[in-house]
Amino acid sequence: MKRKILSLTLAAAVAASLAACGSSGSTSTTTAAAADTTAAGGETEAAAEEGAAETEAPAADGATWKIGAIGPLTGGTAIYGQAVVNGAELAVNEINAAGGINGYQIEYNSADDENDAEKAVNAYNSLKDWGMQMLVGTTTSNPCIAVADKTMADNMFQITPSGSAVECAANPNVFRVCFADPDQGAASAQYIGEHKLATKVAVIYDSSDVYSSGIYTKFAQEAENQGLEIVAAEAFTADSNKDFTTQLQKAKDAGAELVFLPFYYTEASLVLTQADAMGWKPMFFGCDGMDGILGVENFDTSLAEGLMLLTPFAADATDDLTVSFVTSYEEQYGGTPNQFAADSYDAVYIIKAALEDAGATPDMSVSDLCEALKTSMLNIKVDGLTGSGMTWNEAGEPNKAPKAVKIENGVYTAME
Amino acid sequence: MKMAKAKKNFWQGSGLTYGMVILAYILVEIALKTDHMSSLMEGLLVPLCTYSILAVSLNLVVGISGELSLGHAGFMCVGAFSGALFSKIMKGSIDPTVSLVIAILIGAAVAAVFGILIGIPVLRLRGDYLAIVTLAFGEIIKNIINAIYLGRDVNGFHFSMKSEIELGLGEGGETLIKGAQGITGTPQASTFTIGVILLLITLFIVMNLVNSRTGRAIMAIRDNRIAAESIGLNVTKYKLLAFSVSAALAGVAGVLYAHNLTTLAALPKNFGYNQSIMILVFVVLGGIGNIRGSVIAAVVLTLLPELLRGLNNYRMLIYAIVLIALMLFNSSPKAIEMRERAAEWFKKKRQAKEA
Amino acid sequence: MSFMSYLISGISLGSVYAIIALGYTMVYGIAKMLNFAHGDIIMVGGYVVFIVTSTMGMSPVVGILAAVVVCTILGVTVERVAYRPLRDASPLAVLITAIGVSYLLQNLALLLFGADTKSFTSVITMEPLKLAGGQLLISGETIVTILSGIIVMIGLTLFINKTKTGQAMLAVSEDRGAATLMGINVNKTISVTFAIGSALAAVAAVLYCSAYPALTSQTGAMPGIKAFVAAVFGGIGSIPGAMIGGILLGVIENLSKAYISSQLSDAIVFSVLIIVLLVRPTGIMGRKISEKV
Amino acid sequence: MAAMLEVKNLSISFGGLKAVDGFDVTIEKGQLYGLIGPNGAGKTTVFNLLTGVYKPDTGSIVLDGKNITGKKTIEINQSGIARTFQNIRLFKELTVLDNVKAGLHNHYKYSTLAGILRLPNYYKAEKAMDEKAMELLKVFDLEQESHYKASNLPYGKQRKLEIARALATEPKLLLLDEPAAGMNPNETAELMETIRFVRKEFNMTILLIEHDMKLVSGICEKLTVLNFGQVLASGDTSDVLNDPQVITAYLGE
Repeated sequence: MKRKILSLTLAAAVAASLAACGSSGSTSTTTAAAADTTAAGGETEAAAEEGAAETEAPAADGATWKIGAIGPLTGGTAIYGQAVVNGAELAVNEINAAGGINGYQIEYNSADDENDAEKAVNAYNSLKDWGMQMLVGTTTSNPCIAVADKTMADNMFQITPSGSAVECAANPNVFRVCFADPDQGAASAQYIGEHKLATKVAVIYDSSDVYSSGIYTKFAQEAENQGLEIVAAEAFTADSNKDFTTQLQKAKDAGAELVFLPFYYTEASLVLTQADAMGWKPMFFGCDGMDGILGVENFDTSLAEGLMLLTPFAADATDDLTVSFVTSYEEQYGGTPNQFAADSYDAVYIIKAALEDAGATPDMSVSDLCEALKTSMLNIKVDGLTGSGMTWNEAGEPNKAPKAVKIENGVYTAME
Repeated sequence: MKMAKAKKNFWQGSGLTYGMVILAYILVEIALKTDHMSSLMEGLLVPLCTYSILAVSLNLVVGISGELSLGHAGFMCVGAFSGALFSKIMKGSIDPTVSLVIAILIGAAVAAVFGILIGIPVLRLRGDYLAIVTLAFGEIIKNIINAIYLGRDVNGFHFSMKSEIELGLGEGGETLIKGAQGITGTPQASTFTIGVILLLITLFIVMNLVNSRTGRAIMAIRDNRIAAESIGLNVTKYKLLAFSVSAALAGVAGVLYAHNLTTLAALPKNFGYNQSIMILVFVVLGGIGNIRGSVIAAVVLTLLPELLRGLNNYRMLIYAIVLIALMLFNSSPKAIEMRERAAEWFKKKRQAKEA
Repeated sequence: MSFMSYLISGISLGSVYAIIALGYTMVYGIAKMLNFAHGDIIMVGGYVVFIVTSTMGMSPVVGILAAVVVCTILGVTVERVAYRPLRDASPLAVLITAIGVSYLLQNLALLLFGADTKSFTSVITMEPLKLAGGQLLISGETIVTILSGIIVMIGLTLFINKTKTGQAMLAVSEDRGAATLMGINVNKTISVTFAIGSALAAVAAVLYCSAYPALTSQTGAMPGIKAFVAAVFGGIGSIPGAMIGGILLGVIENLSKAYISSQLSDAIVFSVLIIVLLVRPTGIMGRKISEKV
Repeated sequence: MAAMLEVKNLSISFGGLKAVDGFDVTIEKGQLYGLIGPNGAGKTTVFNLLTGVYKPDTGSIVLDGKNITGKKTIEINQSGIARTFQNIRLFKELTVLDNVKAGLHNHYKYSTLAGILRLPNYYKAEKAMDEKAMELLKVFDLEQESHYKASNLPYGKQRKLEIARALATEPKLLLLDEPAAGMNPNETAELMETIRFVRKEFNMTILLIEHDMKLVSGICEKLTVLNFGQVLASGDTSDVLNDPQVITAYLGE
């Protein structure tokens, strides 16, 4: 009896959910179809009824661009996904206020992938149902590779702000704003070698993270060419990322002069704190993931004094673009933006530049838009937060120069 | 008369379960053919099969064999990686569907071997201790897979537990498993039809196993180990059998999972203890030992967070609340009593109407 | 010398696991449930201290008191709302509900406090202890954590053995049915257990966040699991066992990082756990339970 | 007549306490033998030693000429000893029929694979098992309840089902641990009949532990009295029950 009731309740729930899917399914397909052919006013309103986080109402004449963003909005990596979603939204709002792209407003929507490949595909599909034409995402590498395959099948234009694994941008329809992992690893080793910062180097990296282990691999290869000796290469994992004293102790015992930290600033703030507690003061060198360390609420920035990092973006930069971005970001979302926010902010502007170059209009099909954008991406040159005069090659890789900065007196200072 | 009774039993038992799955399959195919399905739902079809298989197979251990296992995702992980590795090596040389079938067999076999290897020492433990040890095994598998580098060049295979550089691949070498990044570029051969077939096979295996001499022995051991021994049932053998069949089926689900995405990495989200617990949630909510319930719960709870996407930031919060509420509604003695009273009331009302 | 420093950092890490495990093992021993949400109560405690000290600028003492109060109320409320209705249901049902509570707390914290990492200011101002002419450093946090662990351990043992409530807890943990017959209010006793367990979680939060000051909504998840492992290691339900289990776990983790492989340290820790349980199926200090035939 | 069970000098101690000390017993084929003694005398421990739940410290157990000392429980069952338990141990979630069929497990075999694939020998074996199990249930007047969940049976019937399950394993020697515990006089009388019938029908040798003196004196031919782990008296039922030592042990000094 008990079981029967249980199955009945569940069956009812299934029926209800299937019914719900059925109805939402049918509306979505119509909107998707509309986006494919002609986006008449009525249908876009139907899309608006889908009721997700749209920031702009459709333009008066009806046609709008539909840009979606994907990233982990919940779970342990939410910090990066939220930055991407916020950065893109900020750019969309600015562009809409300034009259849109080619005279058309942008509609913007975002979806959560929980840093999981399967959920990322779900997120992508839900945005597709909403009528997305271009994708800014995904934020992290593994989900990005999974989604890149789906966008290729649909021939949808995708630009990932921060998916840094090589495979993320392997498909012809995918472009990238950030550096690829190997480039960062190699560039870091070159910088350290060329500027003779140290000869004995230790690396601490996250072996359970694609980004971190990818950079480490290339760094280690390039270090050999640069005459650097890696005296200690110590890993940690997402499951034990609190205590770094052992790794630091080993690096110290091995006589390292410089410690390379190719991972994100949350863990880095702990590494710096623990090194300080040990009374050890080597040079620390980080990558773009390190940017944001000064923005950690309540962090004792004196611990980061002397920290060097190779990053395309620095929230403390004084150029007008960065200042206005940082100010409005802080106003709207609170907290200092990190490089993820900057990358996705740039991504939207890159789409804008490419759409303008192609002279595209929102009534083009997703596939036509993708083809047009693929060509235009090779023509455009964008001055963004994460690089000036950025250009792209056919492989989807950006051509931009990383900036080396050093933290002095609690602020970023450009290094040569 | 006896035949009629058997037939009735079939339609109330396993037949209803198969029927439910086949009906769902037909409805979905119609929706697909007539373009009445959203991309989101379409993308969810294979995962729904994957999680149903996982839930049914875990139910064999938790419900039928009565052992609390928190490492089911570990077996899924092993199956996924072995199957995906095979398909990746064979990519381009044989038909993707044939490759998938072989990959499924490999995944099942490797997961079963792990099931036996882990089961032999572990099944001596009881209750929560067994739970923690299976959890530990799941985490060990995840941790080790994250450290595996495997490459191939003209000289054959190269293996390292440290980094890609140590593989020392020659010209034209290819990294097959790349540590944390796992396997990239698995052919996407999983389809809904294959998923449903695998689910039906899983149901066939599990339900027939349960209703056989072996299943009776497994359940007898679950109900009373000492009495089972006293009538000559080999406790270790049957526990191990349930455990390894369950592991093999989880391996199958893993292969299906791996061939649905181009990238396969052992992350906490997909192969960590959280995933194991999620599968356990399906089993518990669907009813411990209730195979059909496992399928229904897996489908409902996989769809739920996706259908809640419209809630944006509140999505996972609402999901958590629904989960707690469902548990309270389904399992609390008070709620059960209330439900039974409500059922009584309806029954009386209906009788009154009929009268 | 480096061995000593690895050992010391292992003990530091282990002492944090130990103090979390104390709360875990207590709730498990008496309520007989794996409270997967225990780690998240620690996370809540961390945020409370952070808000009181950093955002509101009050003294750490106020922060700690506030955390104890909030966590206690939270623990008791969760028990009342989510666990008590399932008291007579299958233990698995309670386990799943605890997972639900864990998700709920994590996502609530994410919504309330955002995803950004907060840097926790250590509330411990003690100078590090220098040994062997400054070669070995034992941080103030470690010393305070170990001392607190010992105090909590002794306090709990005394409380359970010497007070009426403690005796009631023992009775409930031995046999809930018999305890009811003896006139013990089981619901009240379990509420008290959760209150104490959650207050201990608040203390653990302060010490944990002082030692590892990066605070996010996920802060409690992994230490929760590790403390659970530590509690099992030591023999679940055993108070000294939790302390020993926690410290051993930390030491094994750090020594395997130092001497075997930093990549595989998780696997090694879990392997040791499995070996210990195979040799001693109820943990290091656990009582041997044999079924009466 | 040859001895069915020959036990010599059986001892076990738990933490220094001698629970069973130098226990001897010889049971002839077809005998109905009683083991009695005050609470805590070590009767159930003897059963646990005989069935391999515990390993004896010293002594030997020979069943029907075969030494089974120190063997595992399942081996002992396969050698021919089946038992019931003082605190009933049924497979609660299984049906009455399946409880008995579980007992038939080692006598009607087909492979797991045959079971999954529903090969012909599955149907054949299952049918034979059903028939055999129903036969046994009929003996214990349980055929009406064959599809009940075991835990839903009334207490007296649960005891009977446990005996039926034990018999299903086709033992040579049946050990009954307080079969009449918790039964009313009517039920006890009925049980006595059943035990007698079982002995006759299956030509069974039975060793039973019992407190109910009426039952013991009514059906047992021979008795052994255990006190503080040691044999106090042994012999024909009437002799033993009149032994002054036994009376003292039972009534206290």
